[in-house]
Amino acid sequence: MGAHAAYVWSAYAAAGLILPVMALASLLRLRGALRRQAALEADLDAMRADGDG
Amino acid sequence: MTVMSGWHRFANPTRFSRLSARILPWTLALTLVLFAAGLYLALVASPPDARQGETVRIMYLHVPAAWMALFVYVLLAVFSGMGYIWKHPLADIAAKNCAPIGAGFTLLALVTGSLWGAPMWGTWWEWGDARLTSFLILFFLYLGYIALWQVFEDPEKAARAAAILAMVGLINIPVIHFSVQWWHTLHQPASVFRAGGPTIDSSMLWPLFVMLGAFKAYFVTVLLWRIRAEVAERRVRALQMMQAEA
Amino acid sequence: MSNPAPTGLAVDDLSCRRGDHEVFAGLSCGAEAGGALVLRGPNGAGKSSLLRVLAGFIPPSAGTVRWKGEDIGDDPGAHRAVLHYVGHLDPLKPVLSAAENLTALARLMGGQILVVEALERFGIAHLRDLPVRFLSAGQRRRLNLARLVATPRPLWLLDEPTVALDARATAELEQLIADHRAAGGVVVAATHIGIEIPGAAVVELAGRRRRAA
Amino acid sequence: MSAFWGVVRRDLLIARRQGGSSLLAVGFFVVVAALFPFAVGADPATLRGVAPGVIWVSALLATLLSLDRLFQADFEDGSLDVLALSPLPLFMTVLAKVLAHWLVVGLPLVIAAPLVGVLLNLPLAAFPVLLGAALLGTPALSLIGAIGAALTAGVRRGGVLVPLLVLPLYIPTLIFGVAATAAAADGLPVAEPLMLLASLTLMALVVAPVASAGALRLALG
Repeated sequence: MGAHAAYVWSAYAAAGLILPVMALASLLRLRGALRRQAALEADLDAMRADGDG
Repeated sequence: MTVMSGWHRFANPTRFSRLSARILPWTLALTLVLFAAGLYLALVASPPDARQGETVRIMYLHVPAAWMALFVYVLLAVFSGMGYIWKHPLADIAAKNCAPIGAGFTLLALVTGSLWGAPMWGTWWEWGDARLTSFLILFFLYLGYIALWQVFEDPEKAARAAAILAMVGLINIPVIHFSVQWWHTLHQPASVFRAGGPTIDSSMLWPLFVMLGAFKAYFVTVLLWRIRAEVAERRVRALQMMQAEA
Repeated sequence: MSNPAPTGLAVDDLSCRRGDHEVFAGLSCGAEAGGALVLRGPNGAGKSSLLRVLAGFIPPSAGTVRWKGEDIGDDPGAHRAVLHYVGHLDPLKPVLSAAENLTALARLMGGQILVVEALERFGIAHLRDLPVRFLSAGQRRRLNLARLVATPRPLWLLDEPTVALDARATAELEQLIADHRAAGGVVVAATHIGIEIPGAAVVELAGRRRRAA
Repeated sequence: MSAFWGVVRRDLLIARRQGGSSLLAVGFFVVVAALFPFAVGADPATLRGVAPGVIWVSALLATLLSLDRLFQADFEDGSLDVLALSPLPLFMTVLAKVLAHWLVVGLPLVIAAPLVGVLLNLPLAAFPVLLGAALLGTPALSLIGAIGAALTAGVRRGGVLVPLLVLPLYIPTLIFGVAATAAAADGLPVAEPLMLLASLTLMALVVAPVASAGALRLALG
């Protein structure tokens, strides 16, 4: 029985690796994009504020 | 078509962002709850299989992953079709961002599939298993789809090219599965590892359904994150262009 | 602006997007049978894009293009058959002779094939059996333009037709355009170098200043 | 229909004048097949066993190699615009170009297949079925390949992507082509794999021109 347990644990380890990494990658991508967007919106507003608009 | 007009209401990105922001916490919570329950049921609260012993627990991962791998490809082909026919930008973005998640599920299905079969086959990769081989080919279809998006600069053209590939791929999935199945029976007429796996008795159904629910909730959550990221990235590109103009 | 003429080309509030930026917007112009349009504007202003929209290669993002009153999007098959599109590139195969290239191009377009007349009209009849790789840029350009004569079609869309042409060839082209218009054809040409198309309506395309809506 | 044969004749004339495209495909086909004895050993029994598979994989790779000439050349010199203005619907033009491609690449591969069969010690009994299966299967390779070539026609360095897009779709044709050839080598019935191979080609005949025409419109736009 013990040998089989190794297979089970490695399967769950694989799931424990693939799924969270994919979720984390997507989350980081989202955070980065939102931050870049906010920065650019700020720049443009600033430019509009002092420029003739 | 009510579905279509309903869908159009989410058409413009800002309404989508507001809506997705509202439902995301719920889907995230649902994902965590379902995975917790699923793992408990799969690893603790369900009996080992009479014949296979503990390795049957891998089924609670393999079957949902395999199901989602196929489901996501069909979904991305449907989104692609909607984008291609009704020129719907959000559908294209959804299709594009389904693919990496689907590829992830396929990879997980391949890994868990070989781990599940290994004790019986004595090898890590048993070509004879028709289902596993079909999922390897499905993985290639995902890679092709993702790669095609990268080679186009113009997002609209990329969307239409990827849509054509997705639809051709969708037509070919049953053909590939049938051919591999036919090829498999050619080499190994009597296969102990039937496609559906051993008959599943009721005590095993619960962990399976809960895990499938967890995978679905996970998929919706991650897809919404990725779509929101893509919408923001396109906004960034538009702003950069404006900056270049101003 | 000339009102949309049922006998020729009518462009109504046309706009075109390439990728995520807008090339031009709200463009309206037209030319009756026998008329002509000359497209002016800096590079990247969308002259070529406009010609490709008129040819039906690029679907307009807004507005309509009508030929003889019919929207060209309604029956792309029919629209394909009424026009010649001569772009920057010369679609000629170096390994084929001038006559073979012209015959192949004419056969692709279907209908009447007047290869000999076309070669003579452009003064390159003596090159008929010479593989195109030996021809000069000007000769290739004239061979490319010869297909306008080889398979007669009413609507001509010409993108920088005078590039690589010498003065004499340019004059021949001007005469060809005049004859075509006299026979009731319509010509739309994007040009830089001075080519005389008398009485042509000029369409000024602004640069990239226009922003996506 | 004259426009259809016009396209076929044009492409054949260009291929003949440029020369070499058939020779290149057959040469590549024979070279790849000839590699295998060095890889799996020259023992006649082993060669006999792998022969059907090696012949088909080599033919498939030879077709793959020739695909980028299918639309790329016409895209680069502006001929695609002329093709799109022909009265022939675009999917028929694609069909005509695929037919020309098959005559220049596919057919020579079929003719050269027995030669490679001899190289790999394929039993003589299998030769007729090898020819039949190759005649049925190589059109599918050209048709499915056309989709990959059309999708990447307007794209810089797009040709690199064609193998990844097309090879997964080649697998059914490969399976039934090899099965028919191997069955003939072992004296087993060949009707079923040949019929399935033919049905694949018919399916490709319907799907590929339409998909490729849709993809070419992107290169035009």
